[in-house]
Amino acid sequence: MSFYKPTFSHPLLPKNDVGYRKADYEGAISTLCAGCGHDSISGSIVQACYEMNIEPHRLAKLSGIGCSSKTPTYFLSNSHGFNSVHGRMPSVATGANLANKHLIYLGVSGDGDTASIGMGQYVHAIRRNLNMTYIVMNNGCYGLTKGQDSATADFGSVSKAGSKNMYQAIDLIGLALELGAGFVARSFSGDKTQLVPLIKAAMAHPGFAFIDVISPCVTFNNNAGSTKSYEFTREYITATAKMDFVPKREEITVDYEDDSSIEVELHDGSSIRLSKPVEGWDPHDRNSAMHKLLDAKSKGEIITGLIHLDPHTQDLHSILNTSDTALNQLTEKELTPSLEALEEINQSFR
Amino acid sequence: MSFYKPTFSHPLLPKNDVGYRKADYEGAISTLCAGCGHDSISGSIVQACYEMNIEPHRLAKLSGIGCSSKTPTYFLSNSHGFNSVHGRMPSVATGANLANKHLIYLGVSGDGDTASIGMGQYVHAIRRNLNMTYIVMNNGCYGLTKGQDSATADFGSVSKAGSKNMYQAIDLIGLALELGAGFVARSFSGDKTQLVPLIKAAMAHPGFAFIDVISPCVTFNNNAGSTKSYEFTREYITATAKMDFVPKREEITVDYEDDSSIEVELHDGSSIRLSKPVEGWDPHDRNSAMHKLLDAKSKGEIITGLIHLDPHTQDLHSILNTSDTALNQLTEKELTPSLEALEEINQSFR
Amino acid sequence: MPVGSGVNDFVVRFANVNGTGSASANGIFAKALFRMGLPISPKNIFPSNIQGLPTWYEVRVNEKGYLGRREGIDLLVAVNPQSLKRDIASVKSGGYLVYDNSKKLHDSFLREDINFIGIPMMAMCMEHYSNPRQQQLFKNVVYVGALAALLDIDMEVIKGIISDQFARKPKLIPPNFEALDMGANYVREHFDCPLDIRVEKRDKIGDSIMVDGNTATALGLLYGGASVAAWYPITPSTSVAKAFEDYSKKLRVDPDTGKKNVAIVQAEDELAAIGMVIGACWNGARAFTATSGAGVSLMNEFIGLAYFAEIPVTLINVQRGGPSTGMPTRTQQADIISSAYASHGDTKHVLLFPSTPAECFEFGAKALDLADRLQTPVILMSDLDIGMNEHVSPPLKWEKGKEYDRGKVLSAQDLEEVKEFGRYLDVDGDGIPYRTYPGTHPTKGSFFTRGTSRDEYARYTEQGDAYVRNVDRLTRKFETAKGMVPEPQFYGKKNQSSYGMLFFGTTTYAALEAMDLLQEEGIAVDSMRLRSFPFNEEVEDFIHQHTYVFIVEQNRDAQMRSVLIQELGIRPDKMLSVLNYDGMPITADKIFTSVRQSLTELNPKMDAS
Amino acid sequence: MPVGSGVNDFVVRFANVNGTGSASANGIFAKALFRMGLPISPKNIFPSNIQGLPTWYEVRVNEKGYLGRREGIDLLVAVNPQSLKRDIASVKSGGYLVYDNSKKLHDSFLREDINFIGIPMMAMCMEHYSNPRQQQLFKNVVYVGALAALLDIDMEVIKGIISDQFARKPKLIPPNFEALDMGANYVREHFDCPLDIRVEKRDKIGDSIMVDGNTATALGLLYGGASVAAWYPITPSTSVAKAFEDYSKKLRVDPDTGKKNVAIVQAEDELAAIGMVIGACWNGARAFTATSGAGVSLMNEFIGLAYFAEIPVTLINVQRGGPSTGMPTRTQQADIISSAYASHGDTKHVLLFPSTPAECFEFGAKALDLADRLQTPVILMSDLDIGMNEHVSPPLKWEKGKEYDRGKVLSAQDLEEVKEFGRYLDVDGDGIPYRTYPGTHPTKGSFFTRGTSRDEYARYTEQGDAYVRNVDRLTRKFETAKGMVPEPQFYGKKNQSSYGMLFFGTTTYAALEAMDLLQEEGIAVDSMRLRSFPFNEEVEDFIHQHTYVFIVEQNRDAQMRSVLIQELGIRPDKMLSVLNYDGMPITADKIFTSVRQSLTELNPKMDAS
Ligand SMILES: Cc1ncc(C[n+]2csc(CCOP(=O)(O)OP(=O)(O)O)c2C)c(N)n1
Ligand SMILES: Cc1ncc(C[n+]2csc(CCOP(=O)(O)OP(=O)(O)O)c2C)c(N)n1
Ligand code: SF4
Ligand code: SF4
Ligand SMILES: [Mg+2]
Ligand SMILES: [Mg+2]
Repeated sequence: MSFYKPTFSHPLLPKNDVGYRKADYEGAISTLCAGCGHDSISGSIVQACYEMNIEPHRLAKLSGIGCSSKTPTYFLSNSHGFNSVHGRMPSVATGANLANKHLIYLGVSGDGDTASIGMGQYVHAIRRNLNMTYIVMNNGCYGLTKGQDSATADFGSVSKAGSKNMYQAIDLIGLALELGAGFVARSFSGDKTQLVPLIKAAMAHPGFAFIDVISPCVTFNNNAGSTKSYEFTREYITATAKMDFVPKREEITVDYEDDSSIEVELHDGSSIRLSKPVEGWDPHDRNSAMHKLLDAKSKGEIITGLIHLDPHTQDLHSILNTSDTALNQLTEKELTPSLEALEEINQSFR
Repeated sequence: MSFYKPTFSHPLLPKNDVGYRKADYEGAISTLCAGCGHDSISGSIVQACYEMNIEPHRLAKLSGIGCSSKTPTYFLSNSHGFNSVHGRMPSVATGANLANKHLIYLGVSGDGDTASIGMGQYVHAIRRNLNMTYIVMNNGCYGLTKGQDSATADFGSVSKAGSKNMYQAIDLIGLALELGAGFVARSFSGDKTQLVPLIKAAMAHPGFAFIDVISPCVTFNNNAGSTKSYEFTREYITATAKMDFVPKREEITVDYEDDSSIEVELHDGSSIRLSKPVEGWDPHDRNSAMHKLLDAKSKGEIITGLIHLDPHTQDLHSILNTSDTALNQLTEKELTPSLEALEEINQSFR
Repeated sequence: MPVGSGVNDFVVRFANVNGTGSASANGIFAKALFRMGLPISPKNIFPSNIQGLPTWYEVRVNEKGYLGRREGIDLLVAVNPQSLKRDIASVKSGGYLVYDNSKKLHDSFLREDINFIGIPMMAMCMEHYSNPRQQQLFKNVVYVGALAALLDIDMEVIKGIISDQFARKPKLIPPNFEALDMGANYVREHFDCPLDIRVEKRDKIGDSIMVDGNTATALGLLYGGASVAAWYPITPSTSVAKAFEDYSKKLRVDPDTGKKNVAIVQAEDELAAIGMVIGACWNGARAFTATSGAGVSLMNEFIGLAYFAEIPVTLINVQRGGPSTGMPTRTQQADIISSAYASHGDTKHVLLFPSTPAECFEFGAKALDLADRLQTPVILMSDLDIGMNEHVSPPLKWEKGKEYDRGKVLSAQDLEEVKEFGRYLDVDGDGIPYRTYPGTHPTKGSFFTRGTSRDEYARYTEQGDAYVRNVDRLTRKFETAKGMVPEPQFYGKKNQSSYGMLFFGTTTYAALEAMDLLQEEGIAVDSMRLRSFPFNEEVEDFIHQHTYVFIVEQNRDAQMRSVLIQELGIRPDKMLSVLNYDGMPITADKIFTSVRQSLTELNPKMDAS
Repeated sequence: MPVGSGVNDFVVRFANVNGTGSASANGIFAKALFRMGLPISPKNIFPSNIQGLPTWYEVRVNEKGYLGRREGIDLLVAVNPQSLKRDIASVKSGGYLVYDNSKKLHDSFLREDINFIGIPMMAMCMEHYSNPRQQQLFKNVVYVGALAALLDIDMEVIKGIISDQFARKPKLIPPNFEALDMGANYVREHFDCPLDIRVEKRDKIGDSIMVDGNTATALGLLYGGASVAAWYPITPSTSVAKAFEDYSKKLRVDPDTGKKNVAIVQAEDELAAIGMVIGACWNGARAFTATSGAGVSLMNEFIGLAYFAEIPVTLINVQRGGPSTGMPTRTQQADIISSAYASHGDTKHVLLFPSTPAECFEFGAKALDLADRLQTPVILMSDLDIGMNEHVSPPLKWEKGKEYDRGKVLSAQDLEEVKEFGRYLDVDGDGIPYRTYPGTHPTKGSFFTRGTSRDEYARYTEQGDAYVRNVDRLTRKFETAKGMVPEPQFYGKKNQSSYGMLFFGTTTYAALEAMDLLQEEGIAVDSMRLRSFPFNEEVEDFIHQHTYVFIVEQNRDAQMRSVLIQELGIRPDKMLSVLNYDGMPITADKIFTSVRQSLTELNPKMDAS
């Protein structure tokens, strides 16, 4: 059952530039376990959309199947949502995006949904540079089916039942980089200050933006020995840089905390400011991102934050050179060729 | 139709150590196009098996669907073969391998079969470190369905019809490295001297061994502008090293061509000798392999030969700790628990 | 003014919150009645979520041995505020509500026509136990104790069960006992116990066991010799693989080497799972996969390959509410057409329909034999009700020295002796060809397996006549299957009436009870339980011997009826449907009323039989 | 002693090697007869490979307009040594063999009862053309020239076709003409031309066109307003997507911006393809995918989602020989059950059965309308025969000013006005709910789409009653569909006989011819061509009005018969099957004989009707 909150929100709460209150971005009451990392991520999504001044109906939220994939019910109840089938969110998002290039597409998936059954679609959504934000709520297990190891479970990670995972983990970030994704980031459900600006930047990025968010499963994978627990994550987490998202128009007044910080201008004029970047890392340079990832792994660190960003990629619509009008807005006038054309065609068959 | 060659082969032709002549490793007459790269690869497979002294019936050959996947009919007619369904060879090979750990498993696939519909199974076969040799006959197109671009077609490569491919290519080698495959190599159908020892080494490797073989489609993708044509490949090909496979027992008499050459001992005592390795590359070091791959790409080179080798990985059977006897050899004796056990079980349900 | 249905015949329902440990307490309650020699049927009615949502556990006690679900709750244990209002409304007039009165009930919740039994469960636990988790857990034990007193359950039996369960953690036994007594004592002090609905020891169980079908299926596969299992998690089939793995840890370890005589792989999805099974069976192992509707849909292409290339496959389909993701935690029998004819082109598959855990065990092993013998996919059609709920069942039986039927497989020796080997030659005229495993013989018996058309010697061909010979042989093989699959079961004397009732799987319990209800009304109906597809002759005969046949099934589109009509060429107008598809197991009442209904329509004078 | 069937009534077969450019020459031959006003039916019989294997092209000429395949080859053009022996054997006694005698025929190949027409094709070309590729290509043109003389084809017509074809490469025209004349002159010198089998100009074609069904389907989708196409290559459906793309390049480009009013994506597999279609249709575009059996099997899970979540989907299923990879280059109608009931759980899908290219065009657009109107998957059931072979057909027609039926979609305006919006409310009682596209209205009309059970307001629920209301509405919706799908077509006067014949799709040609053959034997049979599923009332009436109904279909298991019986509750014994499933299109003879056969069995006295 979905339980609906009274949408009434206190009139005195502030509205954003497009006239919505934060409550307008919330969803039904979550039915996830108390303390589930996924709920915090939902919170960050609400926060980001509110701050980004997104009109809820201009965003479409899609997901697969899993506890993570349930979350779209728990945020943005004024947006159309689509809880598709297990592992197939990317293809449904692709079709939706093709039909209307003018909406914002937010895809939510789980590590089982993406790294196992959904691997093929994940890889090919990246290859097509689909303009969407793709968030994996990564808990290293199959929550909804009661905690089996997923393909992102680290080698040696101990399950609640006490068994050691003997398979190598699939690193979705590493894959995204190898496949040439234009926006690649990792975060932690417990780190809103990092996650919110990442989500905003991802939505501003005009192409495939991937965020792998470590999101502990308190019920099945938060035990000692698990490498996806709150405790383990907090202990080994490290960031590429402190990141701020600076929307377009907003004047840059804040003065740099240190001269090493990097400013990345995005397509729509907004920008990302990265202060205190780890050295030897250049967000623009895919190879340096790969190296950072590799040596973080070798050090046993979980590197988070923006990993790689190429603001100038060509998304699927520009590859296909589709009309500026959304395809779902076209009518007989644009779509049905003339009767003359048909007569010519018939003639060519005689 | 499969056309069967007279298996009669001249009695004077030499036999290998296990008593087979080269002809015993051949298959039905190929029905592929004259000049198809795939046929040359079949030839290399025949040569490798003959030289490796493999008893044909101790090898199982599996494939998906495609011109490439047809080739198992054209080699090793004394081996059991399985032409499964499109993109699913890895799962069928996994099951076959689980049933009998004592056979050699040779999987053949195409770039469409593996990089598109088969992506998920390819990734997970690597993750499980399935003990098999996995050869992709990579022509950058869908040969059997008349030449559509595949996911390995390079950005900008021009099809026979004259259209430019606007999607980023998926590099199966890059993926294999990212996913931690223990044996990763690339070759060219036209380069038997390199391919034959690679196949031998791959079969000797006790884990997942991947060989991406560029194999031009003469009918649909051998035109000017194609980056998978014979001409283009020959022009931009470069090798990590000259490689020899030295079977176990065989004494090493050949003296090193140069002191830089590297000797890699394999699990079964056989070894690989790499002479004139490109500098800055260490086959044991995954990262150095990744770098080599990246800068070859940036230079527009097609790097071939052994790319990475870790002889000491744990294959699926050792992960699962299965019995030394092949599972398909077990009988009621080992498989059916006692009646006493059953009575205990019943009791536990009362 | 207590009502209820009296001694050893009532329904108790527990309304809990998912993830609060109530399951184990409720299980203890059920087990206790079982150990008192009473036939019971527990049903778990749970949400598709992990924690925090309403979940119900229902136990029907019935001395006569009716194990189907029954509507009407005699006593409800309400410990979930979320669903309290609905729960109270669900109690049958004159029934009882046991609830936690630590907080006072809102007046609007009160009902005149039922009896409220308030117990300060939380309060008691707060004062008795320090840590919150314990407080929550023992609250469940408290109400079990209370029920013991209210329903006159033998406290020693309950304590025995607890002692068994905590044998490894004896420290936990005393506090559990205390909780039990707290509950019992409280109700003894405040209400007159026992109630009019109560239990009395009987000996109605004999050597029966109480177990869920998935565990039994897993054990059948284990005893049947499955050595490779590939699966992907999905409710309600997950516990088949889980049980197979758990028991394998004990029963499939080589005592000398400590190595495993089994390989279990959690696949990346269902396509891979069945692909692995196909590969393993092609290579001579016995293998299975377990899934539910969505998984079977994904396996469609591979199922067609196994059918056409003739590779044994054992597929466990634990059906749930469809279509699509549907009602993942509810039960249906709605995958019959999609399983019987799975995959494109002309295909038909062998189906088995177990109705008790004992039969799940038997058919689990049988499926492996049939798959090997027929070299084709065999689908065991279980469902959520039998798969995940515990059922009273005859014990699991394995015939001493029983051998597997590995079917027509040629050894190296055989290959030396046979004049000629053709993988798809119909040597015996039964449509079943001979096969060889890879690696059998250095020079003889190798062949090429493919999903494309081929001749008798496994050579690819596009010749229409060769194709026709091959698929006609497959039809012949399916005919042969009719004589090998489990025959139907009949109840009572055969052919007493011109009306027949046909049912299968989990509708059996309710159907048998309905027969008696009809009998009481003077309506005689013969009954047959279908156990497999293709339908063997007895099924055909039964239908022909009756003027009208009622087909009881749990789907919207009367799928089994359709398959019967088209496969046996039955006149549709004699086939009457009794359907239930709301996700809950069908009740005898529902069958009874709908049968009587159609009978009155058929002959208004209501002269049945 | 020439025999053959005389003027404007014969079958010519070309035996070529795949990949040698014979296709275009053979096409010219067929086109020439067509332009001479003669009804013809060309069939391509090709291998599942790209180059080097035997491939055949068969053209039946029939002045009466019978366009089905006919057994018996009157003249065979043999240019493939590989298959020569079999080809010679296939010629009907008294028929002709045109062959390349550059090399002498082996005596063992000779036959007394047919006429050998040897032409030194290769020799001629060697001496006339320098480069090998040309030598090979023009060899094909040489035999076309020879046929022109032998069959009395108007050489001007042929040259006209060539001139049209090489309009853009005029240099190629003269050498082609030379080749033609070489062939013609040679046979004129060495044999007396024309033969007894020959053609005469007629006016039997009117404004008909000659085109393959896949091209027509693609054009129907283009005119019908499909703006998103997602597909994965598979024979025989690939040319649907290919044609859609080719025509889009001309007809879907914005003249001002040069941008495309269409998005076409080659997906990574069929699951992704239909997923994209579902996403696009959910978001308000008209989208389709085209595939064949294996693809439909892979789409099973998604098809169930679209059915249950009520999302329009247009799916083109170009059927080929199954099961599994089966006979990828042969034709069948064997996906009827697997398409009608695709996916697990209770599901039913709308099917359309076109029988001419004109109807492929009409139904291509119709499918998009029905999908939007019914908010469910609509499957256009084409097959390899109609899809990939050229057929003489009425021209493609589009009604001026025709508007799309976008179904029940609420605009922002509507949302302002409606009292209440519930995605799954049955407002109109026809079972079809209203929907909104994402982005329509800032505060109204948003809803959540899912494959799980839900209430009328698209809220997730596990309540059995809500589930039942929902799936019963889906049943109602399917009832509504009966009134919307294309009605059957009848031929000749209705109800002349107690025998009816029912057929659909590509069996139509042969069926109509068979009707005449039966008529000639004094056997009157009424006929109906089925055009859609669910079956509308006329279908039901037709069956009820006849004592026996013959169902002609191209599959082993009489799938359409099964669906008719179970959906309409027909007595199976009155439904007689005429089956053909060897991968070749059925012939009138086959239907004729099997009908007469069963009639004699039915009433030995053979008093038909
Ligand atoms: C085709 C199919 N197979 C299996 C399932 C069962 N299933 C539901 S959720 C899930 C995995 C969820 O794991 P993940 O994506 O990591 O989400 P989480 O619950 O961990 O957030 C599975 C296997 C399904 N719904 N559909
Ligand atoms: C499920 C399914 N979809 C599509 C096809 C059609 N098909 C046959 S081969 C092929 C692609 C072959 O490409 P590749 O694997 O690169 O092999 P190649 O022919 O290029 O060697 C496709 C799409 C199929 N057989 N099965
Ligand atoms: S099971 Fe795990 S992932 Fe699912 S809701 Fe509970 S905590 Fe979250
Ligand atoms: S089409 Fe291409 S890949 Fe296929 S056989 Fe011919 S050359 Fe080889
Ligand atoms: Mg997870
Ligand atoms: Mg290819």
